[in-house]
Amino acid sequence: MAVDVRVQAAPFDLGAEISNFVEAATGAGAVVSFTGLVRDLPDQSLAHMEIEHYAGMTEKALGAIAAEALARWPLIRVLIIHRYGILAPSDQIMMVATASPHRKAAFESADFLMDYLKSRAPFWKKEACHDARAEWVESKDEDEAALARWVTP
Amino acid sequence: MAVDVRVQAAPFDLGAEISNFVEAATGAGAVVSFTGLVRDLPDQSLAHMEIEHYAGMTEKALGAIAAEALARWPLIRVLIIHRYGILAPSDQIMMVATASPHRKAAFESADFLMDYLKSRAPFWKKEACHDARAEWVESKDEDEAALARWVTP
Amino acid sequence: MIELRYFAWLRERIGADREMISTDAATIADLIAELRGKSDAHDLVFSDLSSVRAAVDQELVDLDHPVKGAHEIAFFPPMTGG
Amino acid sequence: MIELRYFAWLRERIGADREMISTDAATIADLIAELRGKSDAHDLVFSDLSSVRAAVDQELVDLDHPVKGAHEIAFFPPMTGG
Repeated sequence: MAVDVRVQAAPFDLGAEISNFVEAATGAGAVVSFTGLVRDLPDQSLAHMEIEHYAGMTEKALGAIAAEALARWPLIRVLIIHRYGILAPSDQIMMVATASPHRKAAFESADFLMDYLKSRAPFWKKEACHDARAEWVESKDEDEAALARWVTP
Repeated sequence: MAVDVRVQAAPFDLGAEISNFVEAATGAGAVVSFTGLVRDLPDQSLAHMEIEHYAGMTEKALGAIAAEALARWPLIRVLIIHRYGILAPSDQIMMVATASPHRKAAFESADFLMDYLKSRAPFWKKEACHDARAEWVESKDEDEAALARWVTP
Repeated sequence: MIELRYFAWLRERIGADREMISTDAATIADLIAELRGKSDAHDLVFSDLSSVRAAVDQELVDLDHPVKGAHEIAFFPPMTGG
Repeated sequence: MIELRYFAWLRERIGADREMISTDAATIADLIAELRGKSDAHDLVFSDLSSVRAAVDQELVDLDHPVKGAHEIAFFPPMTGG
């Protein structure tokens, strides 16, 4: 299947996912992967990150974003895995991978997937600190601005 | 070690490399990998690809390109593996990986590494066909042009 | 009846992740104006519309989107995935 | 004495991957002009300089780079890594 979208609480095996992805990308000359990790706070105060999502809409939104990438670039395969629930610092939050005959298409489409996923897929992150404070992560104006890069004039 | 550059005839285990890379990228929020694969020719005539390189200069050139990336972006780790010798269609030719606190830096630096590596590291590809014809792959003007993207004005 | 869904800090401040309503509101903006009258918490979460996003039947929409025909309307802050 | 190195199709056409020379050429371009006189093969590989790159002691250089002090000079086509 050209598009594989998974939304799950469980960890994923990044190495195995990428190996399998490349293995099945017949005809690809270029594979790009992006992996997002839970970053600790500057003062090392992060106890864990909690990711809430809108079950049902999430899968639809990610599927639509992947379909848009397939329509724009010559892609052989697209993989998106995004976790929700409680994650510890350094845990893998999500990954995308794209396979194309061409390097530029693989890079651009992975970058595109990340920009769209960040502002258009219904996930919300909350950072819980060791002292029991917890704050919702605020979206950045630059994330919304990043989408403008992909609007074809 | 922040920079890991390997030039080798042997295959590499992409999944294991990426897992290990992420594992050791303490403080990273974003990891981008690029993998280059041997693509068959349009008429499926490719028997194998042979990659020649300039031993000694190759390692220096890749090390210099990685150092330049580290100087330009806030990177935690950089990995470059490039093979030489005889490779079959679908074989993995090379990979780069970058780890950064920030998504944009991870994407841009991986893209930069690929652009420079393509035109500045002394590798030459020869495509050997089933009918015993063999042709050196020609460089593309667009590869040289791609470097202009990274010249800071 | 329409099912409303709340996520992230909207959910926390309203103190519920869903509620059923019936409404004659024409647009999502009209519905929000109506909801603000329901409680202080509702009034608070909808006081700054720049930090509220809406989805109708799991599709992201603008605030001038019609309510008519909707089965599920969700309100949430700007998304922070990835 | 300077060791010359040839790679890819330059190596194949010249029929050797290295040769030792002594030269008074000032620049790489001068050295190339000198080398073209050595054989038809040399003349051929250096006939289109747009498809020749040079490295002095394993550093890529322009064709106006000086020869003096060089231990190893390599000639090869534009690179096609990645």
